[in-house]
Amino acid sequence: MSSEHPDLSADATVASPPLKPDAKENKKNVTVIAALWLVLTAIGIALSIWLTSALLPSSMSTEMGGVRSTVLVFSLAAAPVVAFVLATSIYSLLAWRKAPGSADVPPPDAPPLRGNAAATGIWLLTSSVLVVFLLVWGLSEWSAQQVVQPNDLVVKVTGQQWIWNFTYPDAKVDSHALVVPLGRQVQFNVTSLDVTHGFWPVQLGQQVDANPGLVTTIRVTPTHLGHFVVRCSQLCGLYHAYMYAQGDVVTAKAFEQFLEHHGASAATSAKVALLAARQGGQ
Amino acid sequence: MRRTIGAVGFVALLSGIVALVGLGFTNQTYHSSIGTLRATTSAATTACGKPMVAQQLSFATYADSSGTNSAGQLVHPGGNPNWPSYGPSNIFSVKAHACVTMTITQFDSGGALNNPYFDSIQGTVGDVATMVSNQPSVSGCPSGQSFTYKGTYHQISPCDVGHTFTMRALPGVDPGFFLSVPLPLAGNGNNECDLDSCPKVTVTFSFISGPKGTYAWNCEFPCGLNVGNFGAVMSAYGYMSGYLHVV
Amino acid sequence: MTTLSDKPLLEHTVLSTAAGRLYRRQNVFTAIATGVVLAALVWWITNSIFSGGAWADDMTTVCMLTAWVVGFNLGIGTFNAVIYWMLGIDQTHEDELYAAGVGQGRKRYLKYCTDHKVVGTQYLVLVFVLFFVGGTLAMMIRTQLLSPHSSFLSPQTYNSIVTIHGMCMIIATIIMVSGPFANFIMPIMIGAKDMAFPRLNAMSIWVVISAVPCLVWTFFLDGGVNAGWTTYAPLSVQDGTAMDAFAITIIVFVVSVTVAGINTIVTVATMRAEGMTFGRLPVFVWGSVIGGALGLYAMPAFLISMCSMIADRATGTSFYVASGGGVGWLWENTFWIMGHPEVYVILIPPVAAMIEVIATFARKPVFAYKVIIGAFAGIAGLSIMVWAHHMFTTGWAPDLAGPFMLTTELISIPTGIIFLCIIGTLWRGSIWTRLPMYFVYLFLWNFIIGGVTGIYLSDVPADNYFHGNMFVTAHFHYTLLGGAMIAGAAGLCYWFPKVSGRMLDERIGKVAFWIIAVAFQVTYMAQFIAGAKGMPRRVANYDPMYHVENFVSSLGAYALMVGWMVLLYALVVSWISGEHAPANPWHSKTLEWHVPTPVPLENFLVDPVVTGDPYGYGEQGPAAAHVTFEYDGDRGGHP
Amino acid sequence: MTTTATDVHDGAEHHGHFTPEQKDRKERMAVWLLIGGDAVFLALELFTWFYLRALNVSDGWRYSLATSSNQYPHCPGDSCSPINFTGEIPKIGSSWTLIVTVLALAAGAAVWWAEAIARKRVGRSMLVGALLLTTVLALAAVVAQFVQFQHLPVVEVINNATGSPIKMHLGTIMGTYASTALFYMGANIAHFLIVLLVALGLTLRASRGKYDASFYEIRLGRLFFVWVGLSTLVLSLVSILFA
Repeated sequence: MSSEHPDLSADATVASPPLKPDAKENKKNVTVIAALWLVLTAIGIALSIWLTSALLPSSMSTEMGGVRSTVLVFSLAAAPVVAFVLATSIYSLLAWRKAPGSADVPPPDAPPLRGNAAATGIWLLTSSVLVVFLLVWGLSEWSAQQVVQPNDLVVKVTGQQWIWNFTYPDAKVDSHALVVPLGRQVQFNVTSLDVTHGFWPVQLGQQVDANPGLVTTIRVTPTHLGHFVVRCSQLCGLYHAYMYAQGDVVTAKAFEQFLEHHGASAATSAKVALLAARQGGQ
Repeated sequence: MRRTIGAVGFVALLSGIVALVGLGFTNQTYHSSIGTLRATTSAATTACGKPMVAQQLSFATYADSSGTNSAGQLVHPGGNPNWPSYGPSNIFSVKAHACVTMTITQFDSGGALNNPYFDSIQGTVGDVATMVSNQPSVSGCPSGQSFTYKGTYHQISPCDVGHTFTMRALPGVDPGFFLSVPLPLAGNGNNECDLDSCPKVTVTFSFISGPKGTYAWNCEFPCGLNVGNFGAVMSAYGYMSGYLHVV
Repeated sequence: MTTLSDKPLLEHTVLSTAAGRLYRRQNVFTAIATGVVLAALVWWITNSIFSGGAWADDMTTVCMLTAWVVGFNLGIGTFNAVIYWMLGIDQTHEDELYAAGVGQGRKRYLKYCTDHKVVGTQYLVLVFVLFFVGGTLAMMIRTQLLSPHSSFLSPQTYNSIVTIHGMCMIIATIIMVSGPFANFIMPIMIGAKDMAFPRLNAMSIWVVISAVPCLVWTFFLDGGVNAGWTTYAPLSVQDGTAMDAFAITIIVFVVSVTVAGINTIVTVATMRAEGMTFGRLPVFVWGSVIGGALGLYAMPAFLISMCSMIADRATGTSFYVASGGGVGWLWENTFWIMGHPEVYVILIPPVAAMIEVIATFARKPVFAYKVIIGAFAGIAGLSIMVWAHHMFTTGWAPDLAGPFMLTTELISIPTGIIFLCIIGTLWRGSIWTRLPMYFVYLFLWNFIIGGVTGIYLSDVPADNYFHGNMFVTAHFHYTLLGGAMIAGAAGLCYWFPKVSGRMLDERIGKVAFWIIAVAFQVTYMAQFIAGAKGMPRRVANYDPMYHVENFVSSLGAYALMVGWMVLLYALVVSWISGEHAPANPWHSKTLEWHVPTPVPLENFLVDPVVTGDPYGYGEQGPAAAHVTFEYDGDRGGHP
Repeated sequence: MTTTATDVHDGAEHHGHFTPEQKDRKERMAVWLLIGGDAVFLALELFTWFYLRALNVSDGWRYSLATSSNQYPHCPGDSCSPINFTGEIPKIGSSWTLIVTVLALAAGAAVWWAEAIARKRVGRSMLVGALLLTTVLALAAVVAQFVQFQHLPVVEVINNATGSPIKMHLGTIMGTYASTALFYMGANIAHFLIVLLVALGLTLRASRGKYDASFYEIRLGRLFFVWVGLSTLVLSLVSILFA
């Protein structure tokens, strides 16, 4: 084993690099990167539009419409940022990669650049503007969702291991499938009988946890007829994977029929009352 | 070259270890002692309203899963004397689009449901089942009143439940399918008695099996420990939970 | 220049047979024996005391595992110094040298050894063991998900595997850089002879080693922990005794991280070489300090949540049980008050390590040194105010959605600064594409994707769709595996010659790199797609409409595992039979490259004097050299 | 001065061997950091208290047991309800809490005194005496806290089925107030045990003359003990004022 310290003075003197970067070279770099950036941004924008429409479920409620537009807008805003990072890093590999002197000797040192106030400032400003934009967009979407419409339908959602059931308190009906009318705001009052579940009507674009002893609320306004799935989004034990329910958005008339079909029999209404008392008393 | 062989060997060795661990975990997965319980077929029947292939399936719920049933089968291979279980298997197999008649012999005592929603029968033919017991009645709820076993039923009191047999399809199989049958309590007190002479109630119901695929069933009566009485046996796979394969 | 070859090395000191006292008789085997015996004894006692009580099983498990941890550490020698101190017996210099491993050869790796390089190496091995365990479990998960209705695992086994995979990887990534490199490299970087508290340092590794069996043992208790690594209450209160073992693991781990964090901070504050001002500290040192400080903030929250969990389970309190007034939101709050800073405890040290790699291989000074330190500090500061973004959909305090959206989105500003600094450092550099640099480019690609997908999740309206779905899984694997672990791999390949004394076989390493790079994208892009289409996470079976994505993801995951195995092979085979590394193979300027390889005990034969920051590439003068070695007898050097 | 690394080797600090000044600097910083972490823990303890109190889920903070027999409304009588008792969760007796707090603060004061003795170099026996007092006070705090811990969880209730009073141990059904208070006591005991062990070590070391020359360890002990005293005071105030 050598107990010598490596000789440092050699390193400091071997390389006598160009101390100032070449201005013309710089201009060329900037031009190529800008071109690359534009191309990648265009690809990013195309991808954003295509992926958002191809992957996300079609909108069944105003809220899901909000999810889709938010994802699209955020993707569009992110595309130039991603493109910039990719453009510069790809270009750095293509243009600035240096062959080492020999296998184990590094290439000569590059011109030192310890910072650039303008670049840092522009970067900070740009990212701040983007953040403000994201925040304003998000808050306006979110506050639009908080508006309570008159004449909304209240549905009580009860999660338990490992089944959902839905109660329509006004009609004294309970069901294992969720049926909601088109065009009318629905308020879900969500609770749980045992552990935390996640009430997630997937295509309606909203979710909230079902907590034992508490009632949480979300609202959706269905805009399209059709079928949707209610999932549990919070790991809730053994059969979490099977904790799902079927949902339908139906016309107002069909909804009335649904309530009538389930009938406000004495037994059902007693059960609804019991369940309400059970949840209230817990 | 030597290093290439070394790398391949090394990766093969580690992958072998991973595969062994996988084997261990599959073994840990609960396997019923008699394997899948297959439904027997009888002549076509009209029990389901129209002539169909008829299938029968019988099993039981036991208060004590460490013993053997009257047929001499192990109730549960991982048996636990304090835990109830369905037996002799928790995995069933029936034919698709058949009229399946299930007979469940309930030996266990009972109590109250967490959710009274499960006190009524859903998804069977006519939304009813039939019960037969070797006991005329047991003391039920409200306390002091007795629960009388009576033939065909759609609903029982939510605090006279022994277990429930609640079943739905795995995601993407047969979305609308839902079946839930409350089994009334067979006796009072902690019933460790699993023989035919013990207090028991036999519940029979028919349903039309859906398309091919796997269906998951479990019990919704809180017969475990801890939060919601859904810990321990309720959260341990294979005692109060299982699958129905429709083939 | 004076030669130092006549200077006797500390590790060649011949110690008397009395040196080390109790330490002489202790190693990992006595530790296991003591732990097992004590655990059995306590099991027997507690079992007879609590037998039949309502919470007997939980109480017994908690006491027995505590006894295992205490016994193991008694047996290895963690408490020797404390007991000697209490009795007023001071360690002699010989004792200290023995504890530092003098005269024990390779056996010191199996002992309580205070040498920071031994501790660092032990951490490195532990990290690989944990990654292998976690990776194996990931293979189980992906095998189960190969087909929609697979019954390879029962739902219970699947849930417990999901849980332990998560926690194993979290523990491994928290210590993957702050363990091996903040211990092995960081003290040398600042010119210290060891950490500030070498015994606490040894304690931090052996304590966490004693916790690992508790974590693995959960599989054998009551069918495992079924609540996921987040162990949300009250589901985790419902679980069997495995959850007690899980909680004990975490509590012990908290002790380790706290001790290690204090040690790191004090070392940097008090042990720097002459001339090593704060403005000249390498970025990695800053990263270690900030990571350590953030750990100190986060870990008490982990401690209180796990302690109250044990209280609920083993003594019957009701913090989380609704029928007694408890609420899961309390758990979710304290858990994420720990959980989000913890993400940056994982991320900051590897990224800081990667900055060192970039400066060396771009042959340029770090771009905007002060700005990047500020960015790390800003991330750390903001990260303690963002926890509730994990709880947007819990229904907890909807009015706080706005503020937490703001803080969450603000954190993308300092994170963006890191990208700026990396790009600035690469700008017109002399890019030397050795293996560590490959990982840097992979990091850039992965982390920008991980970052961008994060903004959907930071925004309440979009999070209402993505929460609890595979999109989240893919997102945090992109940031933690594709970001932190890949950055850690860059650091590992960079420091491998110093740690092992051998050069890494880059030919095999590059094969591994390409497998990892491609397989990673396949695995997690497929999960992004499944998530966007609405597949929930942590499910054992799923709707066949997600079959293609999951099938592809599983194949990718297998390839990814093979990639890591090949990298591990490159490391192992190079460590055994690679060519001997020169002291400074990369011609880097930081101090660790200016000590001999293998690094002698106490690192510096003569004290270094720092003359500038370590990034003077392309610059001239004494400041650009970073360091000179002082031969002045006054400073304790050697004439 | 006794033999140190300086004489054995060549003057540089070696494993564990630093000058007392260096050790003081390092260890003081470490203790401050430890206190910082502990302060986060304390803050979260307070958060737990006020959060559960404010949320008061199912009226479960300090509920009267009579109301909770309605838990299973569809099961009248005791057919399926686990709770059929009348009674109320008592508040913590403030006398025990005060005793514990005073003892914890007194331990801090005693070690403060010990530090003053060491600084003025009054003499070894005096120093040992002061440290012994600290140890005894710490021990007393542990014991007092343990006694309170044992006493609190028993509550007297009326069994509605039989009409007779029975003593019950506080458990899951007893609400979050009792849970949090018990947790505070457990945390106090853990802190007092650390203080006790350190105080014992300081006493033994003082009696062996370790602090005749340098006593920075006593100063560090003072720092930590005073912190423990103050955090106990905070917890006590909260548990009395905001029951």
